[in-house]
Amino acid sequence: MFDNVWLIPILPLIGFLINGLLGKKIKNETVIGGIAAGAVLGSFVVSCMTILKLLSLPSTERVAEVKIFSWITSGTFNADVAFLIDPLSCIMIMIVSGVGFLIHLYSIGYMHGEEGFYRYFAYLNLFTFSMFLLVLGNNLLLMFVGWEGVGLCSYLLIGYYFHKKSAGDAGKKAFVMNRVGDFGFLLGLFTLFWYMGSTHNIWTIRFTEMAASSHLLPTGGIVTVITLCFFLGATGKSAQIPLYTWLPDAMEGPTPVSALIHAATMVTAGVYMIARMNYLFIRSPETLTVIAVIGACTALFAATIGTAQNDIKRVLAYSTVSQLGYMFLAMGVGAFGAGIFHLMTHAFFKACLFLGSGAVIHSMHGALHHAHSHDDAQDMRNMGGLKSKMPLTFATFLLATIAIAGIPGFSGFFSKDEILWQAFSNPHHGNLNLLLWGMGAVAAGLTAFYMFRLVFMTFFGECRITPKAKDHLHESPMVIVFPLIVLAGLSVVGGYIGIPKVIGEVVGGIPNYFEHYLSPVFKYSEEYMAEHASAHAGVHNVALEWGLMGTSVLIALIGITIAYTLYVANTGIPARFTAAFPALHRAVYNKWYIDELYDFIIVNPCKAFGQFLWKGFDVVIVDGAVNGVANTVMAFSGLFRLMQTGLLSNYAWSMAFGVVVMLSYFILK
Amino acid sequence: MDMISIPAINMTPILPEIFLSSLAMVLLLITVFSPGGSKSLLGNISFIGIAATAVLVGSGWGANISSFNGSVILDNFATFFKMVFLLSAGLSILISDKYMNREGCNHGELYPIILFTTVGMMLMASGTDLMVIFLGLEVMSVSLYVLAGFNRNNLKSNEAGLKYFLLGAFSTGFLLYGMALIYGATGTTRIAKIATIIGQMTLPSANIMLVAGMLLMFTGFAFKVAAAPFHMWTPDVYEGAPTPMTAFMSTGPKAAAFAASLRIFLIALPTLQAEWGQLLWVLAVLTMTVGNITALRQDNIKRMLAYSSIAHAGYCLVGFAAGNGTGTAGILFYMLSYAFMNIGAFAIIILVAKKGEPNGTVMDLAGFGFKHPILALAMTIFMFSLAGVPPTAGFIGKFYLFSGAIQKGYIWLAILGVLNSAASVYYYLRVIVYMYMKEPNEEFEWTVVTAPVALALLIAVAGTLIPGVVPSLLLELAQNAIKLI
Amino acid sequence: METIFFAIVSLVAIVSAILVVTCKNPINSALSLIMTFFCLATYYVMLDAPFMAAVQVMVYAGAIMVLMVFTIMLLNIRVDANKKQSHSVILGSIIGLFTLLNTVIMLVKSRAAAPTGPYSGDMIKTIGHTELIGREMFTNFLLPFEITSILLLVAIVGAVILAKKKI
Amino acid sequence: MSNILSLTTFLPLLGVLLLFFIPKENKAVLRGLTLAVTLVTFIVSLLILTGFKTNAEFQFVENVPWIAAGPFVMRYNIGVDGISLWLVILTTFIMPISVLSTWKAVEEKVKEYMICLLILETSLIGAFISIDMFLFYIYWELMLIPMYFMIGIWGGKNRLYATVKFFIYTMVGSLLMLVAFIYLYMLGTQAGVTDFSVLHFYNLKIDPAIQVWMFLAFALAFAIKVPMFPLHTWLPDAHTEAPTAGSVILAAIMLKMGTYGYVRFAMPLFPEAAHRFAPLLATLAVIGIIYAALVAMVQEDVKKLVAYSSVAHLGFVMLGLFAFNVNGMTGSMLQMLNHGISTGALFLIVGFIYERRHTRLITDFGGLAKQMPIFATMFLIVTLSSIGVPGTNGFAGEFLVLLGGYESELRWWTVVATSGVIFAAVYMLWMFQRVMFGELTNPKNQSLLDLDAREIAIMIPLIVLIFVMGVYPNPFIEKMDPAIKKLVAQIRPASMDVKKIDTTSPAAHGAIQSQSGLQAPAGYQGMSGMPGAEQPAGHSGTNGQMPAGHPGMSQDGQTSEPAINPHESK
Amino acid sequence: MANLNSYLIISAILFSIGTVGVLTRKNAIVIFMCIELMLNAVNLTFVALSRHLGNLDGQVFVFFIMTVAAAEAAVGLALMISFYNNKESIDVDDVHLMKW
Repeated sequence: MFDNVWLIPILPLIGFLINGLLGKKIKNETVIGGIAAGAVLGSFVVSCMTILKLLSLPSTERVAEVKIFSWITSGTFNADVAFLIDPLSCIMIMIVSGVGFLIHLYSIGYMHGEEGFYRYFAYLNLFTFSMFLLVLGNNLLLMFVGWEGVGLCSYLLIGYYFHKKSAGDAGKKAFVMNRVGDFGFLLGLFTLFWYMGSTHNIWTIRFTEMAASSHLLPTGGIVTVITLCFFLGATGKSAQIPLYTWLPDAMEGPTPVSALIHAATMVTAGVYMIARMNYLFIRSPETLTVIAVIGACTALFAATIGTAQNDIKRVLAYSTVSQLGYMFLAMGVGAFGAGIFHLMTHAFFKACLFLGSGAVIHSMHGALHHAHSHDDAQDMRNMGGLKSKMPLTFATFLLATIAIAGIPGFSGFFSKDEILWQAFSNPHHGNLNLLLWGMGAVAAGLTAFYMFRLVFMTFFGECRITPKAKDHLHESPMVIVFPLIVLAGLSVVGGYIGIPKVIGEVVGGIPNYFEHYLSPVFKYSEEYMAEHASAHAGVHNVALEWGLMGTSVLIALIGITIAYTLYVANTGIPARFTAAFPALHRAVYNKWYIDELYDFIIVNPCKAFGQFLWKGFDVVIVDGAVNGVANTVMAFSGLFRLMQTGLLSNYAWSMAFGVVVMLSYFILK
Repeated sequence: MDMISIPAINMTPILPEIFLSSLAMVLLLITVFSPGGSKSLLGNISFIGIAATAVLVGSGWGANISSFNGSVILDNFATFFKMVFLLSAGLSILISDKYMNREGCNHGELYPIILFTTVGMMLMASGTDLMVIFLGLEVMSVSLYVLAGFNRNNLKSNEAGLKYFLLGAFSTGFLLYGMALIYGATGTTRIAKIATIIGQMTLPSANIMLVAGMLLMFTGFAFKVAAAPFHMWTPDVYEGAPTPMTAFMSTGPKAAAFAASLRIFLIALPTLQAEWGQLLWVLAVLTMTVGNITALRQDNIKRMLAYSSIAHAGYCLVGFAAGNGTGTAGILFYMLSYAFMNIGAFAIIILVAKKGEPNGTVMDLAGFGFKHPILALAMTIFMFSLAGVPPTAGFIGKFYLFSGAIQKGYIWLAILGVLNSAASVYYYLRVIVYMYMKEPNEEFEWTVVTAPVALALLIAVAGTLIPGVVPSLLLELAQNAIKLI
Repeated sequence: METIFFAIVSLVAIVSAILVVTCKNPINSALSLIMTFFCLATYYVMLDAPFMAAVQVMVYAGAIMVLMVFTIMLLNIRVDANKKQSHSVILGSIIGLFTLLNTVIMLVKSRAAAPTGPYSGDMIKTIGHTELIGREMFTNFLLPFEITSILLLVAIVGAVILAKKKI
Repeated sequence: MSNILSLTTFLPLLGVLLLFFIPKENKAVLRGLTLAVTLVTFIVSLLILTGFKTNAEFQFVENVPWIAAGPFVMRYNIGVDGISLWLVILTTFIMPISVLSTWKAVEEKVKEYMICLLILETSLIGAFISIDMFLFYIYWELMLIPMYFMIGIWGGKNRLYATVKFFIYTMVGSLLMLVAFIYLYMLGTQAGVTDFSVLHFYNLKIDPAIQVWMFLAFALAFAIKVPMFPLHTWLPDAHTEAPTAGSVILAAIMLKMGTYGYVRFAMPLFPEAAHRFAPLLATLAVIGIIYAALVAMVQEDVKKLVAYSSVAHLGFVMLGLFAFNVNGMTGSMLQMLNHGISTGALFLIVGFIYERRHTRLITDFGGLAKQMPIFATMFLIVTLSSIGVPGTNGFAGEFLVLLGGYESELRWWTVVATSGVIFAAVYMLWMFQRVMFGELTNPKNQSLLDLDAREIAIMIPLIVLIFVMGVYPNPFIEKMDPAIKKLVAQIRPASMDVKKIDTTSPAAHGAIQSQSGLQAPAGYQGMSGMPGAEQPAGHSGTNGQMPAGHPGMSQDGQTSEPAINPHESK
Repeated sequence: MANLNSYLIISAILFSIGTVGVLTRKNAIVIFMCIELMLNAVNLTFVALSRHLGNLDGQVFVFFIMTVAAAEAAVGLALMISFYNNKESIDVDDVHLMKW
């Protein structure tokens, strides 16, 4: 049925191998880029065929596993290299291959002339491959392979400009933070495997088997432990509190990388993972609360930081963190479908935003380079008035911004609103719901604010770079612009496949296709909720839903208005504001000093402790003990040696002494 | 007054001794009548003589003949040890000529005296009467005093001789007093009879005279094997004595003392094993520890090997303390392999040294390894064997010694033994470190490896390596030898 | 009577033995030692071993001691250098005392084997000590006797090698 | 074909003989010959691999009399099973690489060097294939000698200290083990054991109180070799001073000797004691993982860092072993191979830059990636493999170890150990970053040449293996699986009925005869009573394979559940 | 007649005095004389025991001990002479070239 699904990951892998091994010899950028993009395009095509095939099946039968080979078999443990085809993985491969292809395409233009062009595409292909493994893997371990693989590629791509120390640092930070998450992931895996095995003799890490036997799991208790562990993994990968700090730093990588990895795909892996194992998470209300709270906090917290950043990519990075927070909020409130929906729309508009910013930076960089200026090409304070120079870029960027701001009619509106409504109405968190909704709504307002701040600072007003450089600003080539257009289009229309029920009913009975499509994946959760429905009654009030929707739109509009006021109409206010609250601004600008805090409480103590263990413990105590024994023996040697005086009387004395002692012992005993 | 009729005597057991003594006397005559004659010829003759004696001794394997009214016996035990003595003497003779020529004291009397020493040792091994053992010991000792002081123009040699003599005589006093007490307690000096009489005692360990006699007598042997605290003479004497004689002294006489004491303790005093086991336990630990620990800081190789020789006596005492088949067979095997490896090591020292041995320290070996790779390889093998690293004879020997102790239940003794063995690795390795891993201070003069020395080295290397890899034959011989006791 | 005689001899023996140890002049020590040897010879007579007494006088007092005195003369040794050696004397004496104590306790506590041999005092007197010793030596102890020949030979050769002016 | 194991073992020794006849000036011939010998050995060893049948038995068994004297019977008894098979292959595989690795670095005393290498190979292979414990001990000690020379002669500045420390440290442990060996044999003879073959001793039911002591002796010796915290300090010294090939062999193979010792001897011989000490050893292993990682993090010398990383990796191996279940053991065995390959490769990498720059201080480097892209790529792959990134070999082993650990009683230990995956990333990547990334500031580094053909040729097989074992570890697991299952079955039942019989210390001066705890196992007696079982065990390929029921044959006749069942938590 | 133990105790006393002499005196010849004293004490023990036991083995042994003493005297004095030739002393405290 899905026999050729293996092509999806394998094609990028082949691309990686060709470019990685022979790229240096090929040299021709078109060929290299073509191979890489072609590979992903191939995957996209196969993905399309796959999803079509899937859709052709009745919804209850939309699950299939394709085993490639047996991977690790040991004792009780078995993990195959096998792919799981179901609505969730299909939607993911569509996003990965589709957005991925566009970004590959974009990269050909963006990375033009870079040293190590082949390396870049090799990594990118490797990333795509890993991402496919992650979403297609039919068991936790294979997912983990992809999970680590994307982390690795992220590391490689962040550190692409390895001669910059900051790039290397950022890469390492990303990898290590991900590793902290992996620690949780592994523990979750172990605990789940061990618990299911030891209590029910079901030794499995296969998703389908786990799902089928999930009814054996208790509510809370061990499941909370398991899910919290997994959630720790997710926070690492998806840059949630407390492990989010790597993501802004990851902007050291080339911009398309940020678009692909740090916006559209990899960072959403945590969300995917939770959705994939929804039947576990639903069984632990505690975990859900934790997820929801952390998601909401992250959404809000990152949004605050986003308001004060001047680096165009950093704003987007914090925006990503914030949006990921939304997705986790969705997960936390049990709105798995909504979360995935937001994942998808976010992939569209955030990719578009990043690519658009990339186009801006690219253009700025070229201009500054021509003008021999050393100004930062990414600093928004150097930009301004670009809309005339780069109209297409501006247009697409604006569309995506509107989408992310949650203006009705655009994709972001549908997904975000669904999440907010669920946050308010879900049956899991009781009184917390209002708070969650409030935080989400405020974050939405902040999002609208900082996104429009970005747009205004970048595209509106006076151009703030040197006039000489200004002349060199120009619209990007088609290979760059084309993906922007496609993504902008998707940002606009992407939301219509998942129109919320209330709106759908009004508009004319349009069903929520997306929810319907995904429902088999969440079957077990729904069954569980159905069983426990009496205990947890959610809120169902159409009027309220409309009201909340209006509120959030209003908040977004307020945010936009403020942004307009501050950055277009009355540009002096921000400076005055900063002057009025310097501490607050400094704190926000410096990202609440979280990095420094981490350095202070974790990194530096670790290093100091390492130093102590080495110089203090290893050398002094352990080796000291070893050498101490040796030295003691040597000292005795010196002592014994001195007893050998060379004097005959002493020797005789020793003999006589020996005799006397021996005799005394045996005679007097 | 009737004539004393000398009883009919089976001379077979002492044929080798007679042969060797006769040879020694012939050699003496040769030296007396041709004082300027070739000394190496004498050496060669005595080596051949020793080889012939070895054949003679070897042909007696399996026999069990007692003679001279029970004062001497030919058994496998004696045969095995005699082989060790002959080996020790033979190898020492091979390496003597070069050394004695260099030191200018190549007197022809050397070889007869070595042969007489060997006769003394052989008598110790085969004697079954305290008197025979005592006289054998004295023949050996007196000869050794001479040998130690043989380089009479060298003050060190004089000192060595004098020290050895005075302390040796002192220990003889204890030995004799012990024998006297045993005689008093049992009424006889024949080992077999002593055994019988003690066997009839109800509680031999309560017989204080017997126990004291045993202790005092053991003191005498302990002195010869250089067991602590009777070991103090060893480093000085070994350092001062002419090197080939040190090689000889450290192997043959030590084995002889073990032979005699093994025979006495295992045949005559097995009922007192609780006592002497305890005693030897302590002495073994003391000896190993003192020997090894002191050796760690020795720069002079001869002195270092002297301390090492103390330590090896300690290892053998471990087997002795166990007193069972495995341990005692281990002693036999060990003494044999020790003769190979130790004399081999001394042979190398002789080759390295200059006249008067001004360069007798470990440091003087720096760079030796790559100047004379074959000699250094041989030295390396000896050192590893002394350290007890497989696959050398030294390892197998230690294995059996410690096995004996473990079999007996002396686990701690074995543990202390192996710890000592581990410590000893340091100073043996130090030799290797200097040979291979340090740059030479000065150019080596090319030492001429004379044919006898080469032969000695060849035998020593073979004797160290082959039993290390295929020890079965020798071990079986040792087992057989010990069975008859 | 015999006891008194024994006591006197013992006294002389011990005193002269102590003198051996304490005399500064080696010659005096040697002469004291000879005195002790004579006492021992007396004991041997008392113990019905006249042959041993004779040998004692001849070999020890006659041969060995003469050799020693010769050597002392030859090496022209007079008095022990007057070194402070009190500590070694004290230590030595302590060790000696302990040895004595141990031995005496041992001897007091232990009993020698019961007389087994055929040689009673009467028998020795009738047959003659020398003959009996001779018998023993040439029958039971022939081998040790022969070994002494080697021993003496070695001693001669060794002494020559070590001490002869020119070889 | 029947004595292919001996052939593999002694081919290198044959090479030594050949080398003796080649003048030492003829360096190229010396190197070429050595390489040829090691390659031939490798090829021959592949025959073992192809001929190996996937079952739990020892295969290619050769069993001929060797020493028989006194109470001891030692036989030249060798064979491979699934556990030793891969270690043998690993040895023969690493050897040609080591020879190549110091092709240029060792210019002096080439002949001696090559001789050392070849003797080392013989002793390593020999130790892995020995069934006879005495034979094993001989090889175990023998391997110290060439390594001692390699470090001492061709090593760095502080080589003497390092080599003597290495030698004596190891010696102390192994000598204590020797005592236990002998004691064990003495116990065995009481129960009718006829020779030193380790298989006989598996079936002894030894008094747990005595087991404790013997296990301690074995464990100490092996722990030193592994090395486990806190007995590890010889390792950084030895590694830093050793020449590249020495480090490679030391890390890749010799350290495995320690863990192999646990698998083959310490654990199955003394299962009750192993269980009793599992928490202690697991604690040490886990401390080792974290401790070594922290110490590695702050190292200034690349080689020392890699050395400490070895300590951490072997901590994982130890943890897996003491999980006492199939997953953990399999993981450990895989991890042993993986560590051999990745750490070996890391040392090679360090060797490459050391040959170029004669320094290993991290601060002397930086930005090398620009100058040496091939090197950078390979370094990165190896680094990732060392970190245990999925897709590389390091992952499967580590994962199974942790999984096994988690299934066992050592759950909390495993949780802590799992955090080691974070630290591994920290110190390895940090080092990698400081060496390879950043500005190429040091002028001395600006003229560095990238890897040459020889160096690439060395690395390629390793890198291929890194991926092959990472992507498709199953063939490796399959071969060892039956043996591991059998092993687990041997160890596990003991845990079910740990009895405290009496607590007399074996150190008491009582002779062995008086030890009461020893009972001839039912299985053993039953077998010798059977007419068909007259032949001394240890003669054929099926030797030592005690009646299948053995695992369950605890003294009260209770049968245990099938061996493959996971370790139940209690 | 004095009993066996008197002889034995006398000999023990003599033996101890000899030991003390060996331990305290520095002149090699005197030390050797003290050793001779010890040997003589042993001889006395042997003869007394021999008389007590009624067998002559002990006396034969004494005979051999005397021979040995003579042999030792010859060799020992020769050693002293050769030492004296080189060192002009027979004080054992001067025998200290080799130590430690």
